[in-house]
Amino acid sequence: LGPASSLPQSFLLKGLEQVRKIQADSLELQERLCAAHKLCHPEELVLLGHSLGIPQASLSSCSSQALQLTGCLIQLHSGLFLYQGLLQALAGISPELAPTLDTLQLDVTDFATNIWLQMEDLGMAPASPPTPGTTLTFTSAFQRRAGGVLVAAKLQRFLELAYRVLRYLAEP
Amino acid sequence: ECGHISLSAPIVRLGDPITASCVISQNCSHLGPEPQILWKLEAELQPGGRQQHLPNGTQLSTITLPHLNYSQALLSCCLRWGNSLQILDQAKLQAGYPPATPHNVSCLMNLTTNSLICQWEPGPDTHLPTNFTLKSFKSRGNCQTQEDSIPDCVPEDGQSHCSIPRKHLQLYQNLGIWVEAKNALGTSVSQKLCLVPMDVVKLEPPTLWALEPSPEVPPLQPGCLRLRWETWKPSLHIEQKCELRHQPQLGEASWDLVGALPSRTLRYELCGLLPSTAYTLQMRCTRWRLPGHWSDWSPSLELITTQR
Amino acid sequence: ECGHISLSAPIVRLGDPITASCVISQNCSHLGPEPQILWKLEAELQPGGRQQHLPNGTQLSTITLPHLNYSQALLSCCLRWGNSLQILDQAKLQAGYPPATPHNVSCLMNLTTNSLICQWEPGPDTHLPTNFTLKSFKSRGNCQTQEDSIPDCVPEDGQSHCSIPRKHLQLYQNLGIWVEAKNALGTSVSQKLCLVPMDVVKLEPPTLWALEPSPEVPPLQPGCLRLRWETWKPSLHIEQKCELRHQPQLGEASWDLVGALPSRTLRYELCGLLPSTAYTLQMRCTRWRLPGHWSDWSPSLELITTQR
Repeated sequence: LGPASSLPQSFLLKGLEQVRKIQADSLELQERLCAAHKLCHPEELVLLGHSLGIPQASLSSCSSQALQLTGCLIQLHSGLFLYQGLLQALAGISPELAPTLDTLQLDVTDFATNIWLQMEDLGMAPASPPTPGTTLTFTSAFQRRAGGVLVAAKLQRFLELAYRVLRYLAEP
Repeated sequence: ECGHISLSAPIVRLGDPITASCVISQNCSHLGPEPQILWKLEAELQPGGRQQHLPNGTQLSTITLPHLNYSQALLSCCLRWGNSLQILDQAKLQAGYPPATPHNVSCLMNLTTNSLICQWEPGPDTHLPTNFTLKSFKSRGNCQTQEDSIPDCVPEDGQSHCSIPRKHLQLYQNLGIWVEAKNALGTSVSQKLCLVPMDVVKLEPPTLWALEPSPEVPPLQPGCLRLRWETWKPSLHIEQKCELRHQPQLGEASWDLVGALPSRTLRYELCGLLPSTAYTLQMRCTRWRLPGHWSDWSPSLELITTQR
Repeated sequence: ECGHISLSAPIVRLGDPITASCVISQNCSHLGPEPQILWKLEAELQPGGRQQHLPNGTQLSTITLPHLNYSQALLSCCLRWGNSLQILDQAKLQAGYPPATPHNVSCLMNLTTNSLICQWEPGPDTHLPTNFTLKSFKSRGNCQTQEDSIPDCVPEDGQSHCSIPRKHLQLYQNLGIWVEAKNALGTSVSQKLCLVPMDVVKLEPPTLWALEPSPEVPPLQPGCLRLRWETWKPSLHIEQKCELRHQPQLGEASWDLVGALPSRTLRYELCGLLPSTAYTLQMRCTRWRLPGHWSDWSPSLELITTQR
């Protein structure tokens, strides 16, 4: 059983394309946060991140040593669903950043939907879609911007793993 | 109210008949026992008005214009008063055609404006105010079933194109789309398209650059050229394949084509050409392994091949 | 909340001192007994923070920057954590000047846009968002008493002019008008103008035409010219007087002036000029017997005088 014989090639190619787009979107968000607010290094905000309670989505079922396809797709979807919620909480970050944030959110939502529909088509989808977890609350504009830097950084790490597994699955 | 016109229909098909009646109240026709009601279409008197005296003392005249050939005309109900013609009421007559079926509907996903732009042929002029609406819905299968509806896209006045913004789109799912035309005389609906926005992306051409000779790079063989290119920035995330065409600037030689090139390269050598000859190069790209349209050919890059 | 900065004032005068304090809550400073709070202005560490341990376990640091010379700067409250500096809160510092008094306020009544357009000199940059508002009121006397107020006229961003639409104006009554500038550090008010809109009408120049020779008109004497003119159409209802100036096209002769001409004439003869010489003519007009501004000089009309 090839790693992804059940996954259509077009789904994997589209997924790779969408990951590249989302990476470009979140890179732009990071660049704009750095330019406008001098918040350029997530490592400077780790302590604040702890207090804000920004979660990191897991892709443990997607590791190449122990790839579990259904579990991996479910984790991919719920991770994207988590980041979709975190990005929503950043709304109102600042007028200049709003368009970048909107595009990022739309692209993440599109990708999550595609994965869910593909799981449904293959009969792999969980009985019910995930429910929104704890929502982040920010008490100041600074916290919302720092949250933006941290969420974008965590999303980039999540996407790197996602890209690796999709490319592995797309190998002929 | 002195006089009042009522019409069989405010708008009719061009050339169809139209009937109008005009009631003249008593307080306006106190002139003589039988005031004569006359009809004018624009400035011309219209014969054939049938007048009758109603029990309640009002006068009624009815006229049928056999063929209304004006797309717009003013019909006046008048009364002869001394040697003048008094206008008591006016009605605007309109005639035209029901909308033809909008055709040649086509859409392109524009990555700069981040919107799906669809255009269509509206068909012949109906002479009537006609509203076009671009309707669409999200669908999973091949647009047989409607998942979510999308708000109607109303084009700017008189335009035959409309843009659906990114926030209403799912770029990788099927979209059922069609155009509806409506005016006072009817409605018509175009053929339905079923498309995936990302499969109809409008790619801008790549950019070609000459390569500056540099020490690390070995000198070129005779009849060779060196260049590099990069695809259009907003499409960097899209896997593409490209084609390069080249022809000597002088003479009538046709284009030569080099196919299946990667979408980005820092250094490409093209050999087998006439030495020390000026060449014109152009490139185009298309989304590859996934469906897409070819971009236009890029602006030309002029390079001269190395000498013998 | 991990850390929170509070400022003595969010906006100060450029060069003035500013004091900031930062409170670090316990859930963030669970690191060691005495976490060290550090301040950064933009990217530079700032010495002089005074830190104290509050009874409720929180840490408080206070710093005074003696002279804030940035119009905008980011002040960060940080904590040393391992070998990194953690940012816990940021505050935007702003410094600038209260608005200078707007001066050179002047207004013109524009008969094309039918609005009173006023402009002013805003004065030096305050480095702070400063809002200008054109305020006015209708008055009977010489603007000592306010009859009716007129809605504030808010110029477009960064513009130093504003248009009061016709519907707010009484063209023949006094109008008290001034400009107010306001920013976070204060408000300033320009001198008050008292004007009657119609007395400050901006007239466009009249139009000059050569006269085609025609049989009914007797031939011209030598050294004469014939022309006609008409004032600017939107000002036809305004009684005006006009001035004509003329000079030979060649040579250095200065302009000659013919004053007190009517605002319209079908035929005017200008004589006493050099025969068969090309002359340049221009005209301007002003509202007359009632106050008004001269229009600019009209475009030139070139005519050649009759021969000897």
